[in-house]
Amino acid sequence: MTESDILVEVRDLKVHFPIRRGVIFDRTVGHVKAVDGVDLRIVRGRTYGLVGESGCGKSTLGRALLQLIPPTDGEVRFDGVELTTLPAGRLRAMRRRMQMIFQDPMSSLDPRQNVESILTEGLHAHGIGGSRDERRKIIGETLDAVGLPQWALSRYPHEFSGGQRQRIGIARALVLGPELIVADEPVSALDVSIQAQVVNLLDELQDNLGLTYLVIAHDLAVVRHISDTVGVMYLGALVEEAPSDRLYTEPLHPYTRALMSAVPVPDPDVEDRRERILLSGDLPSPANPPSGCRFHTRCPWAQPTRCADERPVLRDIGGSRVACHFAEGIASGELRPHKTSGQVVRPEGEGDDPGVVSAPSEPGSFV
Amino acid sequence: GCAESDRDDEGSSGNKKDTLVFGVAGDPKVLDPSFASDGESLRVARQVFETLVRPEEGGTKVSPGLAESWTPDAAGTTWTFKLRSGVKFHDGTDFNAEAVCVNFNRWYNAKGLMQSPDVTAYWQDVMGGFAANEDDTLPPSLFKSCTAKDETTVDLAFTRVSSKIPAALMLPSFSMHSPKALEQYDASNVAGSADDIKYPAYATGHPTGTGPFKFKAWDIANKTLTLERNEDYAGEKAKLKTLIFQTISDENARKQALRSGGIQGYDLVGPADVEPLKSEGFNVLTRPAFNILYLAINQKGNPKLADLKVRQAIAHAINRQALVDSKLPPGAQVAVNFFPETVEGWNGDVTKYDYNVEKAKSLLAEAGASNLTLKFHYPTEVTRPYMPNPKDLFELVSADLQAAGIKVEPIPLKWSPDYLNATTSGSDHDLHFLGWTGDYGDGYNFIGTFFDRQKDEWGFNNPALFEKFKKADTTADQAARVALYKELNADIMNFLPGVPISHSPPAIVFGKDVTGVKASPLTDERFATAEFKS
Amino acid sequence: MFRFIVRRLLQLIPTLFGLSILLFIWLRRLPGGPETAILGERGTPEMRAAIRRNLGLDEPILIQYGRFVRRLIRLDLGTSISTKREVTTEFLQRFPGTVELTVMAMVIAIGIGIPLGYLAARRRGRFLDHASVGGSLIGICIPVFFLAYVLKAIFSENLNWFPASGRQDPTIEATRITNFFVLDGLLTREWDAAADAIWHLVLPGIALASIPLAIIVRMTRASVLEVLNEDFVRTAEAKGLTESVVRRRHVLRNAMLPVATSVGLLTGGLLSGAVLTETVFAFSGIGAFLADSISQRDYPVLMGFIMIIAVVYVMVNLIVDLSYSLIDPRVRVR
Amino acid sequence: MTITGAKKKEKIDRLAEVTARDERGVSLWQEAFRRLRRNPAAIVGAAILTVFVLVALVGPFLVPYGPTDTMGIREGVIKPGVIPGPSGDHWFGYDHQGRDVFSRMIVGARQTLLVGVVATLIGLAVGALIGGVAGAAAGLGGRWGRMVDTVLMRFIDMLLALPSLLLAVSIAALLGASLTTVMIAVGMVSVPVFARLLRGSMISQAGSDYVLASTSLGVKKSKIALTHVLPNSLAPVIVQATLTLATAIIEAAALSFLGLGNPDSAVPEWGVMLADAQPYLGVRPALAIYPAVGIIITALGFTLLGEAMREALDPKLRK
Amino acid sequence: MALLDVDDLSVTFGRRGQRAVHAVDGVCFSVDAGEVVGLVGESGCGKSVTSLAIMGLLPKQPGLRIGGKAVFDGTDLLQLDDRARRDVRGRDVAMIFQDPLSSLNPVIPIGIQVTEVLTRHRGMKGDAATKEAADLLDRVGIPDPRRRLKEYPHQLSGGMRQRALIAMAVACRPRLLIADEPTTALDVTIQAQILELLKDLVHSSGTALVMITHDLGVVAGMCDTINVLYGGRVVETARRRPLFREPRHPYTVGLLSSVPRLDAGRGERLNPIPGSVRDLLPWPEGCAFAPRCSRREDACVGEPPELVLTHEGRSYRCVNPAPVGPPSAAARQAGAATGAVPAPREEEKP
Ligand SMILES: Nc1ncnc2c1ncn2[C@@H]1O[C@H](COP(=O)(O)OP(=O)(O)OP(=O)(O)O)[C@@H](O)[C@H]1O
Ligand SMILES: Nc1ncnc2c1ncn2[C@@H]1O[C@H](COP(=O)(O)OP(=O)(O)OP(=O)(O)O)[C@@H](O)[C@H]1O
Ligand SMILES: [Mg+2]
Ligand SMILES: [Mg+2]
Ligand code: NI
Repeated sequence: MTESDILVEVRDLKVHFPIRRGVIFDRTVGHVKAVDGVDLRIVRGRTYGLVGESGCGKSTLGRALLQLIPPTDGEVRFDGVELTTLPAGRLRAMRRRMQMIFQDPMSSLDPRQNVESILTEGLHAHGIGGSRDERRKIIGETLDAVGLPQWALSRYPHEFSGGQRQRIGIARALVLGPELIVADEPVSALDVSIQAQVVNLLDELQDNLGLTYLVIAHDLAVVRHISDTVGVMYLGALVEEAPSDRLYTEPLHPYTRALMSAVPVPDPDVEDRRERILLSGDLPSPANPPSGCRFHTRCPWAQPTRCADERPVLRDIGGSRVACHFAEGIASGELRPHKTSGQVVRPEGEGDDPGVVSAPSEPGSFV
Repeated sequence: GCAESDRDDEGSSGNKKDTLVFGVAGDPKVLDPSFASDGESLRVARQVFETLVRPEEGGTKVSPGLAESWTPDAAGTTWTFKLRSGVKFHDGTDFNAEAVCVNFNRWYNAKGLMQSPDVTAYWQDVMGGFAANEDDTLPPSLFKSCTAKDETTVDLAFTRVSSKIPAALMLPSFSMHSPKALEQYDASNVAGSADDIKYPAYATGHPTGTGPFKFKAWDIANKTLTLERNEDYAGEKAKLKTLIFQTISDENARKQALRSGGIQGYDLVGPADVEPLKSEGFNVLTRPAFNILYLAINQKGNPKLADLKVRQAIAHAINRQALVDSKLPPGAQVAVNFFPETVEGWNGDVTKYDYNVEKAKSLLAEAGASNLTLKFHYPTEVTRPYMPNPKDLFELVSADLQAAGIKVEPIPLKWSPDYLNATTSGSDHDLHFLGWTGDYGDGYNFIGTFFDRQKDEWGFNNPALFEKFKKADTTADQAARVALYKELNADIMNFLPGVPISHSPPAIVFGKDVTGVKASPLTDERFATAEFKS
Repeated sequence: MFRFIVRRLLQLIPTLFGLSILLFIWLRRLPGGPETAILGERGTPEMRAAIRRNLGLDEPILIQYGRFVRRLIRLDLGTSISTKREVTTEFLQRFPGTVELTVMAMVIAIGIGIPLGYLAARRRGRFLDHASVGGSLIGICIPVFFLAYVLKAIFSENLNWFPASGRQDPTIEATRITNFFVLDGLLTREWDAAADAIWHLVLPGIALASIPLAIIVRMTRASVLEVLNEDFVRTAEAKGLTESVVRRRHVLRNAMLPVATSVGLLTGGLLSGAVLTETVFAFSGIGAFLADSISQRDYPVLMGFIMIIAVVYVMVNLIVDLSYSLIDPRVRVR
Repeated sequence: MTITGAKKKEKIDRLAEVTARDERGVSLWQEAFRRLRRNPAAIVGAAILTVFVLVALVGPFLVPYGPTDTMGIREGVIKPGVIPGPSGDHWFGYDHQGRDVFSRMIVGARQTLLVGVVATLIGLAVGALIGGVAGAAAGLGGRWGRMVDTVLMRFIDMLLALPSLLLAVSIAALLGASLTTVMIAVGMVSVPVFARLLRGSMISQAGSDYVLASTSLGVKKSKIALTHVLPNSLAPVIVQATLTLATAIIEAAALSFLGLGNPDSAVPEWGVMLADAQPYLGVRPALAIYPAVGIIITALGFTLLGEAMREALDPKLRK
Repeated sequence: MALLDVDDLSVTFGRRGQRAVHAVDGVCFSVDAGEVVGLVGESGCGKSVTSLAIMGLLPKQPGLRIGGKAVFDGTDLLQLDDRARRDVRGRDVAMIFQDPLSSLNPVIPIGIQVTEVLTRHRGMKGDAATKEAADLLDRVGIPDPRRRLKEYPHQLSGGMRQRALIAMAVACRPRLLIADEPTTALDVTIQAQILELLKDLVHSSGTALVMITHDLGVVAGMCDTINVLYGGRVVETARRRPLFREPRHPYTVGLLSSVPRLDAGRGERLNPIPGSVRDLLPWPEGCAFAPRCSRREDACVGEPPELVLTHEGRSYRCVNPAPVGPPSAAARQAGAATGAVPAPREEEKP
């Protein structure tokens, strides 16, 4: 694997959302550490899968990678170009090479735009396709590629089924001929049968066009199915990164193990045989993450030493990268899990909107 | 059960008999009439205070008030007043010559903010300035001194002869106050700064006069002012025990209040309501018309208007009779002079301008003004005694003018202050309505006010006319003065600075069972004589 | 919570400051001035000039504004040009009337609007629904002053049930403490005075309530319909709760959230003076007085009243926000 | 029920391509319009307004008498306290100036419509401009954007804190009473409503995924604001505009009541007619009732249509 | 006699001017005491409507028609009047919903929401009710229940909210619990907790559970009998193992082969069902699944296929069912061969 094979390199990426409050002027009183020091590399033409619980920072990472959210700290290199310091104009030009697919196919399509204008918008922005015919041709090819009929062009998003909408979203990303596609939960809003269609489509496109994917999902099975490398995130940081098959056969991090054991498999035999590692409690608040190993509050293998005060770094263990002080011990069965009593956390972000109320929609009156 | 109707049912036979609630259009501004210029303050003052001379009941002639008689000296500058004896102020102080001088000296010696024109408007209007004018623009005072010769004889000396004396002394602003109360409530201490004037306690809550009613309470929050009978009144005591003025600014609201029994009378009755109210059995009193509505023509506005022919054309174009018949209350008259017939000096033998469209057209053609467009100002949101519904009048006059080929650009403005401001200053106005209700029965109060000098309202300069006015004003002999007024009226109607339109008798209405009030052309209705008939 | 209040009050300062500058310039740009209004048709140019000079209106506007601000800092709003009473006094005399009227109108609007809106939602598509929605539409479409005349013609002139104007029968000798007539009547135990004051509030209250009532009916209806479709109502039903518990505890309480907001804002709006209603009913409140003050060009009153109204408006909004956080625990104010 | 094999196949094929008709797509606006057409309230509202607009357009050419013809005065039938009622020649009778009320009502429809529409347009234009700029700035603009937004919104707050009548009256004082003044005054009163509505709507739209999607395509922010955020935020504004048409007509009447209405009697407006009738309520209440009923019915038409549009455009009901 | 017998249940939403929607169309299934029955199917197949119809919770809108029977313990729930139904709901039959946040009243503390069931059906009041509520919360695994009672839904995490909902549902020890996608909104780790909790509750109290889900994995681990729904009808019913081992209906086969599996390798293509759920053939005109079916025959169209009953209570509604034999045996074998059920087995016993 030479340097040129690496399309994306992320180093120590941090995205902290300030929590502002104050009497007159807002002061920053803390940060939601949505992404807190992530290193990863995505190999050209391969798929990197990212899993983790809701709120662990997957989407934020994906968006920060595309510079849709300005990162607080760290580097993002795309094909050798440092994106974080790129001026706005050049960044916009760069966007042609990296695209995004969204989770909710409805809300990510402008309901008042027909498919044609959804697809041409990007072309216009980058000046691709001089004439209308040329653009039509590009769009037509893209529609074919995602398996949508030509008559779709004049139609509006709400006239399509969920699967078709997601195809439109994919087509929108594809028309620009990108090299990297960040897919944020591309299938989680879809029905099982449709989900498979879209997964296959992504696979096919990669084969045909040599795309590089960063696929974000919370469904481990999906991620494992389409990824070459899988990264497991917990509370803003990677806890484990391994080739897809290896992650399944030899999960090293306790969190990965728990995750694996929790995914239901549509096979009664497997289901009956397996033992679940039940984690107690929920994800702690990213505004106030636990000290040391972020997972130690819920970890069945947490040890009295190190775990609570020393933050483990990702380290190589036989082809995987794991952020656990005791990964070897756990793998060999030396250490045994114990029942944890997790603290219960309040969900952050709920009920945070200050009491802003809107005016009634009646104009003033000279009563 | 409801409180209101309960009281109505039983109250009509009991205590309500001697309590009259009278609806007025605005809040009084101040209780000391020395500082008042608004009609509502003066209406209150007329019940609480008395003046040396007063208008005859139901008329405008100067008749005895606190003074039984008055005589000028030979030069006509010093007037001797013989006072009534045995009169007491509400606080028990005696009324005498000394008290008269205290009052006049208080006004004359006004200092500081009391010299502000919005504080002592009527004094300045009548007397000009003060003992020591603090503002250079103030004219010298007409009043010179007051001498108490004995208990009941007082001499008022003036610096020159004036048409205003003694008629102007009927104005409520020259009411007699109790010297003790003036002292006690710091009546002359108009405090604060020029842009932040504060009235003294006397003016806001302790008016003390000799009138048939005593001040009782002023409830700003309820917009009511309550007077009660002065049991020690020197003359015939008031029949009502309590008199309440309640402010109801909306005309319809006043009518509805009267009909529902909430009030037992109100002023400023719409002309359209006179007949209906009468037929419902209410006592509608019509005041003798003591006013004038005119159409002013500003000669500085449109150069064509400086041409007499054009002005004559305008006068001929307007069907004043139709206007009076259809829009003004019964008893209204078309005006021939700029002052009502009841004022001495009225002249029936002046140039008259009958309604004649053809003549108007030909006059315009002669003047080369066939294609005239005139800015016509009229006020909105106001009813004046001489002008009950300006918009309606405007529409009719404007239609008449158009019929004669004069185009009209309507400019409606809010009466206060936009309209007054626009029509009485500057020159950007061609035609407008305005009028006047007389303060007292002297002709100068009408035509003198309008034409005795160059004014922005009219935009003409006629030195001969102005000279004649000066002469009239300073003529001490009543008969000679009246003769001059007659001449002036004829001159004015020849010169035709504007078109006198009408004199309309304002109406005042009382409940079906209220009697005893006589309508006054000067709105000097005396509630002391009002009573409920049983 | 405390911080939130302080913050909102501090935010008020720049708003008020901006408002005062805006107003000051705006008002002085209006043609005509208080002198014309004071003197009426009797004023001579000299008298007018003298008044302008006395009032300092001939000075540069910045100096005038500076004087205003200096006074304001001492919490002195000056005196009215036309009545020569202190602006604060005027306000204290007239605002209570507006408040009473507003309260009456809102009591009527809420008392009828919420039950009616609720019933309309429950009987969606049936007669009551159509009737109340239709009625509320008409309520919005009737010019208030016309409604006021009609009400008075029927209920005062013909039936003589209610007084036609004023805040209290002037023949009643009532003691004034706060100028809230109803409250004063209760405080001084002058029951008939209090009753009479309430009686005087009925017709203007109804006239003024017509628009808020219509808005509340429709909002309640829409809100209840929305809540009826919420999952938690289904949960409550699934628990087998009785209809009345479901209705009170689950439906109405949640449906009231948006209604409460608009009630607050409507109240805030009414508090700035119901000019037409006050005029037509000869009701002493700030609305009609403000309108008068415009035609009098009574600058101190205008400036003072509007600044106070702005503060009141912001306070009402603040209270709405705070109460919102009380009924809805999800909203945290800070 | 048996179907032959070929037919069956055809049927299934058709189903496989259920939506494959060679038709243009139906945009959300068209969808909303379809829903609107099915709503009886909308139909009633539209019917009222159609009649109203027709009368406004052609009525003035058909009226029996001129609206300013004071024939009653000429004929001498108008006296203080006497205004003749309906007759064969004058269906609605004379007014206080001896004019034909029926003709004035018809001609007045046009003015009333004009006042409502122009006032609303003024409010909409100014409000939408302020709200649009603030919304775009707040939603997409970063720190500077927030500042712009704050300034604009403070300004709107100030407008809101001003009693609306004072605003209108002072505008009238500044400009003098005229038709334009009424339009501007009534329009200005609705500015804060439009501004806040559009701003709120734009801010919420600016946070949606499709904006992010366009950003990731490399589209400029200004273009996103204009082509995505704005069109998607318009629905509530359009609904509000329809409802404001109703209130504008009523408020114009209120202004007339205060003597600030259009002074030109050649172009009667219902609000002015209603206000002018006040002194004659005691003589002939019908003079007030005709224009009042006209105003109520027209306002009702706009309100019905507006409410129906609110339902039709409601994203929650979109299916 | 089963605890609940749903017989020919059909629900139609009629709308003015539009074609009626047959959301549920002759659904039959039964539930025995202590049994876990699954209803599986994709979005819009009528799972929720079925459960709501049984509970009598469908919104009362004009044009709604409910047919068939739902006999619970001898009484037809569909025939009960409102009063009687309210008595049954929450006491004998309880239900939990998909979205735990929106299913809880946001402005009322959890405690009140739990105790109101106790008050309604068990007549408990005051301290007794509070205590019982705290016990309930404790039972569903909410730590520090006393304090939680005073908190509002938004102060709890998603898992805790769902536990609270479950606590309310089981407050009266219902004999039948219907869970409509109880874990769809939750993360896998939390889902595992909740499923475990439900299993425990069913086992310990003998409550029958109707488990509604679209996740085949969930039913695989929980249910005794599984009904697969498509287009408002049950297309296949089977006990758990037979269903997964030998799915007969092409739809079931398609579903199983569409699901990416944790134990399948990278790069294996999935076998999706073509088309989308919207491409329905109305049942009266044939098999609704026909337009998407790979085993379609001419016989599939024209008349709706009958439910075919085979041994062990199995049935399917297909004229050309898949042959007996697992759909992707290779994949599963691969998974089984690696033995990769990653959890260490002996150590943990909750
Ligand atoms: N704009 C923002 N401002 C403040 N906090 C944010 C913002 N966006 C995200 N967060 C917070 O950052 C954390 C990570 O969010 P993110 O959306 O990246 O999670 P996720 O892993 O994608 O979750 P999900 O699976 O639910 O999509 C969350 O706690 C979230 O509340
Ligand atoms: N109130 C209603 N009015 C009209 N149609 C309805 C109504 N409720 C549900 N439907 C329709 O009934 C069908 C079945 O809906 P249901 O909610 O039972 O699906 P589901 O299987 O629960 O799907 P999901 O997995 O999305 O929850 C759908 O086509 C839906 O559109
Ligand atoms: Mg996400
Ligand atoms: Mg469902
Ligand atoms: Ni694959």
